[in-house]
Amino acid sequence: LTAAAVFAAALSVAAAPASAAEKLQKLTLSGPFAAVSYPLIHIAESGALKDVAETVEFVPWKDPDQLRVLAIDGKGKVDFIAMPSNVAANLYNRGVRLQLVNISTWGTLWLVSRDKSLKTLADFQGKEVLMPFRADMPDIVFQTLADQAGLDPKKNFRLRYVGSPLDAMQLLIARQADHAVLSEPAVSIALRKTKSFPVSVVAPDLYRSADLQHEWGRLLKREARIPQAGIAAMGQALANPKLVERFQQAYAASLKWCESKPDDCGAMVAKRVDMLTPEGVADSVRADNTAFVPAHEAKAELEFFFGQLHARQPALIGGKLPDAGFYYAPKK
Amino acid sequence: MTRALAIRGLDHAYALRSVLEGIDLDLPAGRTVALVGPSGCGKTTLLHLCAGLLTVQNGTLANGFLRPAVMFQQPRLLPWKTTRDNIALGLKALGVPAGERRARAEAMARSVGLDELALGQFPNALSGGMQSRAALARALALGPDLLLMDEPFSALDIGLKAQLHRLLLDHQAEHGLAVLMITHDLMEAVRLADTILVMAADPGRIVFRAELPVPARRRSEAEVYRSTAELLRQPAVCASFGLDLPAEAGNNGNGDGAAVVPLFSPESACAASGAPSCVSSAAAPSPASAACPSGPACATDAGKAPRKKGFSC
Amino acid sequence: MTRALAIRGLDHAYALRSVLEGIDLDLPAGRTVALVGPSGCGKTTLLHLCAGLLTVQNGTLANGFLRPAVMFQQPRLLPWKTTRDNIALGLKALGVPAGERRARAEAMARSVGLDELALGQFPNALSGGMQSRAALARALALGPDLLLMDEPFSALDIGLKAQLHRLLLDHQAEHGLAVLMITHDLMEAVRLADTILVMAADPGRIVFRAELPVPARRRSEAEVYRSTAELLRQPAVCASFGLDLPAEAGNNGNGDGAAVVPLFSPESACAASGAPSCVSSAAAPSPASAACPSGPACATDAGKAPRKKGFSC
Amino acid sequence: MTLLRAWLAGIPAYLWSGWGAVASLCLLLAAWEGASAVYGALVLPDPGTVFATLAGLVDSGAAWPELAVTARRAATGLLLAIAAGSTLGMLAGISLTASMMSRPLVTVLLGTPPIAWLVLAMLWFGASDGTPVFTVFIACFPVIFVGALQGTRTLDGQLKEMATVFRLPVRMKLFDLYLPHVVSYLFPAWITALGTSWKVVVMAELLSSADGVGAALAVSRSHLDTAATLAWIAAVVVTLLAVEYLLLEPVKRELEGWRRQEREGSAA
Amino acid sequence: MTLLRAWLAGIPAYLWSGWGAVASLCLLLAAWEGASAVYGALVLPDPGTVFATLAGLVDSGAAWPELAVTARRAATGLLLAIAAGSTLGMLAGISLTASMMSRPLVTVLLGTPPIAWLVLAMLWFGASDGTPVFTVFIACFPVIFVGALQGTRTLDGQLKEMATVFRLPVRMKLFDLYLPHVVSYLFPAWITALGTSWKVVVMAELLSSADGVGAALAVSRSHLDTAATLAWIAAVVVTLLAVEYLLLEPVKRELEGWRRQEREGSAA
Ligand SMILES: Nc1ncnc2c1ncn2[C@@H]1O[C@H](COP(=O)(O)OP(=O)(O)OP(=O)(O)O)[C@@H](O)[C@H]1O
Ligand SMILES: Nc1ncnc2c1ncn2[C@@H]1O[C@H](COP(=O)(O)OP(=O)(O)OP(=O)(O)O)[C@@H](O)[C@H]1O
Ligand SMILES: [Mg+2]
Ligand SMILES: [Mg+2]
Repeated sequence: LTAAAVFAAALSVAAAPASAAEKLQKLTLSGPFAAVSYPLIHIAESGALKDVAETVEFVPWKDPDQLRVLAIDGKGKVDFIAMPSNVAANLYNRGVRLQLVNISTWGTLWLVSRDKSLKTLADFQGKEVLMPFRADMPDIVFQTLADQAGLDPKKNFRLRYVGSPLDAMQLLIARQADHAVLSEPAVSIALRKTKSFPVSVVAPDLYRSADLQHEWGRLLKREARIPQAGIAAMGQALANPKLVERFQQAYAASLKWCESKPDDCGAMVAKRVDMLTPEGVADSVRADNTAFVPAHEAKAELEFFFGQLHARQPALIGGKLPDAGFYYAPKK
Repeated sequence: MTRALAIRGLDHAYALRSVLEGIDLDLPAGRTVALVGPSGCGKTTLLHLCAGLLTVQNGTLANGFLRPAVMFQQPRLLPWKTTRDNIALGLKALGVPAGERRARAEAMARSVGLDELALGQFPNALSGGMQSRAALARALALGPDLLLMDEPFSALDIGLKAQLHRLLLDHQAEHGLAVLMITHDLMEAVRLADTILVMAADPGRIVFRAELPVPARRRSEAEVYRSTAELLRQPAVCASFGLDLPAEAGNNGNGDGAAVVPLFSPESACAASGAPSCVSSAAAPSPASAACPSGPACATDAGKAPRKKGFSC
Repeated sequence: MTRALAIRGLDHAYALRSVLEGIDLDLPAGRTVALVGPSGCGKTTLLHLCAGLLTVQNGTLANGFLRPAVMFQQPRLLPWKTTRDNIALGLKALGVPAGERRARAEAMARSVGLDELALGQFPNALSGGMQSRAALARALALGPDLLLMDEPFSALDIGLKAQLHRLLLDHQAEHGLAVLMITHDLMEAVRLADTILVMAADPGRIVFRAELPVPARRRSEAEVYRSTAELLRQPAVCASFGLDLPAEAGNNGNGDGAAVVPLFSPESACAASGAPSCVSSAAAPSPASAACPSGPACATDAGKAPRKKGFSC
Repeated sequence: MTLLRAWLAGIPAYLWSGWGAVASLCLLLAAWEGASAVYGALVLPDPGTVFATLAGLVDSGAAWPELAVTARRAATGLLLAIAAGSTLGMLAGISLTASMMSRPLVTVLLGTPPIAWLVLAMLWFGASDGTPVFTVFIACFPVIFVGALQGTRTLDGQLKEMATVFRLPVRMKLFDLYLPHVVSYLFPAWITALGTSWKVVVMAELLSSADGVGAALAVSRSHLDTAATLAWIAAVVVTLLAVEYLLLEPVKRELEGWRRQEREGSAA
Repeated sequence: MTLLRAWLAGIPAYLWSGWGAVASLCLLLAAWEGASAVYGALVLPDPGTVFATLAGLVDSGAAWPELAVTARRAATGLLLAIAAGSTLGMLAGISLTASMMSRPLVTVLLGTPPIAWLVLAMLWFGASDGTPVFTVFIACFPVIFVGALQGTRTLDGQLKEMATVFRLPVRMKLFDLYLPHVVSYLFPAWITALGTSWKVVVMAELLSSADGVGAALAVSRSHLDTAATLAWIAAVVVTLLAVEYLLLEPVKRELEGWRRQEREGSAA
């Protein structure tokens, strides 16, 4: 971990002058256990924002209920919160004061299968596919893509909804199902698990069959990426452009660090989050599709994405496309 | 309010069915009233009204006693308490400290013939008579000024009955308590009560009222038998119990459902005793003797003249 | 197996406490045995042993009857069934069809004096005596060949008692059923039983056995009184009930806890009747009369000679 | 027939006595309204909005199929649990050995978190109704079993003796002797189980099903649509109240009628 | 003191009677072993592996702190529910109006899926113990309330009259009259609530806590480590069995002692 420590030290030294003005008591970051949160964890662990706040804390959220509690107006509990982009739009449309500052995860959806030969969405015709969460974003993306490929999602596939990615993984491993739509890091953990002893004796290997990002690009004829998740600013961060800028820098740096050192990143995350394994995280970092893009630059892609979601399930984004106030734009 | 129980024109109905009608009753301190009557005529209902367990629907009931105690027809012991604790229950409710209440409960238990072993048992391990004695002890332990008892001695053998009669009379002499008791044993009523009220059924009403002027402790056995016999010769009484009227008493008239007849006043008692019924019944069982099975009524010594001792006639 | 109940050397203990010791009892078909004894001496325990409710610990109990019925000391009616259904319970258990069982239950209810209204009520709306009559009706409705009854008539008034005595005797004459009954009323025992067993307590044992040779239906009232009086003059009996022994009978000897004394054989009955106890007691209450409160013992007509009718002495 | 007639005759008094229940539900709504004013619509929408949403769901026809599916599952699981729990519990209550043997198993059933069963259930029943039904059964069975066991154990020994003496056959012992007594223990167990069954079936659907109220709830929850979430929950609770007050309570009144007479007799 | 002495004196007979329980638990283990042989270790590891894993957790010291945290939460919630449920239930049983008013609220509590409360609980109690404790309370309270209510309602009217006549003060009415009777209704409710409390606290921790058995369970589940998952569940169940047989059952024997004598008296 020496590399990480040195890097962190360098970062904090470089940023020192900016903090001289006003230093916050506490900065709270929050996110789900997914790739978007790794940089947040790194920021908290490495002290990358020590210059702007006395303490920097990472608080995970696990389900929509916790997210709702964190997002309550006026409480000012969190400053930066990682979430799927559609959830951010949803909260914004429901009157929560927040702004999307960046998109960092550009798609982590995979069709995982027991059958190596399946490569595209169309190959899964007539097969039973596990889908965690009905009517959630992966489901809608899947349906959109299927439609685009000229297939009826209800007729041409046998979609079996389960309660969580965990259940899907469990069913895959127990050979009760052969195909599932999974997201990182669940995909990596499931693959790891099936390759490792003793599990592989029982279950044959699983494969990353279809990359839904790729299908998105292919079928919708655009770049092969989905603006899936990013960071929203809330509470005290909203009125503090300097803080946001400083955060953007730190986040970009941490994201880069994670991409360049998947194993260190995995170790760090697994240390904070018991539920994830170092190898799983490292694998997912290697596999995922990250790029730091500030929100205003991703606006077009986001609006297209939201438009697709809205067409099928308006409730996913709170009933309408978010207005321009949703996208944070640095004041020049 | 004076220490007395006064009931005037009391009615009671369960749902639409009238069970008691026009009951008048007076029970001053220190006196005993015995209530006899056929099964189901409303005796227990009347007792529960006196105990305040039923709300008065019609008529007045004034109870001036301060510490009433009730012995129910069923023992009603708490099954989860030992006999000792059951007897001490009322004392505990009065706030008597544990040691004293224990001592008083045990003394009272001994006087009704319950031993140490029985005191430690739960009620379901007691015999029927032991349970009713425990219930009696529970009521007496309170040191009540009014004692309402529903067939208190019916589950007891003759020896215990005699012993508890003495106990009750002693208690009464000592504390001057008023007693309202229900019994099916006419002789017991005659032995213990100052006033006997005979009820008839459908609806429950008082059809006969007998006063016994001699104090209970001074009544001789012979007088008890004679008075019982006399009581059983009253047409109203025989009618109430569904007994055939003794042949020679039939002319006393006013059938059943009759108004209250004052009796056992010196004159009427003497008048009644002038009609001997026993010789005939002994010689060849008459309907009367067959119908008066608790019998001493017919067994009074016909040859003897009423004596001036005990009964004042 | 013959239709009889035979008990030899029966003991019973609850936990470590011996309640019955060396009980011998024979009850052939068509006969009546009455069990009397002080409260808590083990009568109910013996009855429950006969009913097969307690396991025999020691001694033998052979019950050759096919259809026993029991009337318990407490009514033990099912609170969630109407009186009608409670009475019909045993019939239902026998598989009697609903209509017939209803008719038989109602007939039996009428003969114990329960009306249509009572039949439709739940037991907790019945008076104490009505409950015990319902329990009696439930037992009789079965048409049993052995009837075990624990103080069946103690909650009833004299009129009903007489009526039910007749009912029982009629039933017995008609169906020849054997009866084992517990009672506290000695006169009732003398009136109904062919054999009277007197028990004493601690431990429960039979201390006196009296045979009544005259059939119950032919006993006259006078004989009943006289026999009762005689019974009460037995030292073993008086000792068992804790009564003072009548003065003039004291010389009969062999105190309490004595071995079984055969009595009411013609000779002993005659011998006993030679000692008049009543005149003295009537003149000035003797200890004996005070101690024998259910009294007819002392009230037998001393002047009359034993007649040959009814009792065979 | 008599049962039905008695039931109909009892309705007016029953409805009248229902005002107390209605009053307390109104109090609950008021409390909800207050809390929603404090916390805001995202956390707790006010009852008006929620019931309007519910009305919308009903009008659009979206509510009935889901409610029907959920009700079917809850009812199946509950009925199975009632049948098995009441019977086995009573048997265990009669035999001391059976009671000793079964008690720890019941504790295991009671205390095992549902996720332990979920895997097995999914293996056995796949995506069919089986999984939620099984989950409901597992959750309700021990509740009813324990009630039946305790009820059987507490039957008055005197009545048992009476039944022995009158040679009641097993069927009569069960229906005429034990059941009327045990029912008073079964009722709280049934009420608990009824509530539990709805709650559990919704949770099971939330975790594992594509349809039913639970699944609808999961969707509205992931859409952060609090009003719809609460509307579904309100639908469940209202159905539950209806089942309890229109079905269970009258049955209870009928079966415990003999107690009422006792009550009326004593004014204490 | 006497209670303690009686308790100690009862132990040998109690342990002896425990063999039946042990036997049936062994049967359960055998069934588990069989199922695991059928489905394979990945779906259902065999008991040997699971208990070895549990032993490992205990040896490493990982188990105790988590169990302690969970036990504290379950016990707090349960005790609160027992106290409130028993008291309010008995009060509602005494007063008809209170019973009419409270019943629908209890139904609402019983039938509302926990997710409806979770947000409120998290708002009120944050990440503290409060959330799981509150969840346990909400789950257990109605169970106990309904039991206490029914127990109070079924007290023999004759005994109530007796208490009125002997003028028992409220305190005595509660402790000498009602409680000993109600206890026989409360016991099944307490047993149910005890099991429920453990189950619910684990589920609540699984969703919302950073520590406790539930959190550990969430971790081992997300690692797809079925053996560890089952080891944690086994730990919960074993603790529950211990609490029930070492604490609740002896208390029950003591409080229902008077029934035993009844039993022994009649050999029917
Ligand atoms: N279940 C029991 N457990 C322990 N002791 C008992 C039990 N039942 C009865 N006893 C004891 O056995 C003795 C005899 O009881 P039993 O009921 O047979 O008396 P009994 O002769 O019927 O009296 P009574 O005339 O009062 O009904 C009593 O001392 C009683 O305490
Ligand atoms: N709770 C009740 N509900 C309805 N009717 C009742 C109730 N209690 C008693 N009764 C009826 O009232 C009448 C009188 O009952 P009560 O108990 O007063 O009689 P009783 O004179 O005490 O008779 P017994 O000598 O048999 O005890 C009976 O006909 C009975 O059926
Ligand atoms: Mg009465
Ligand atoms: Mg007895």
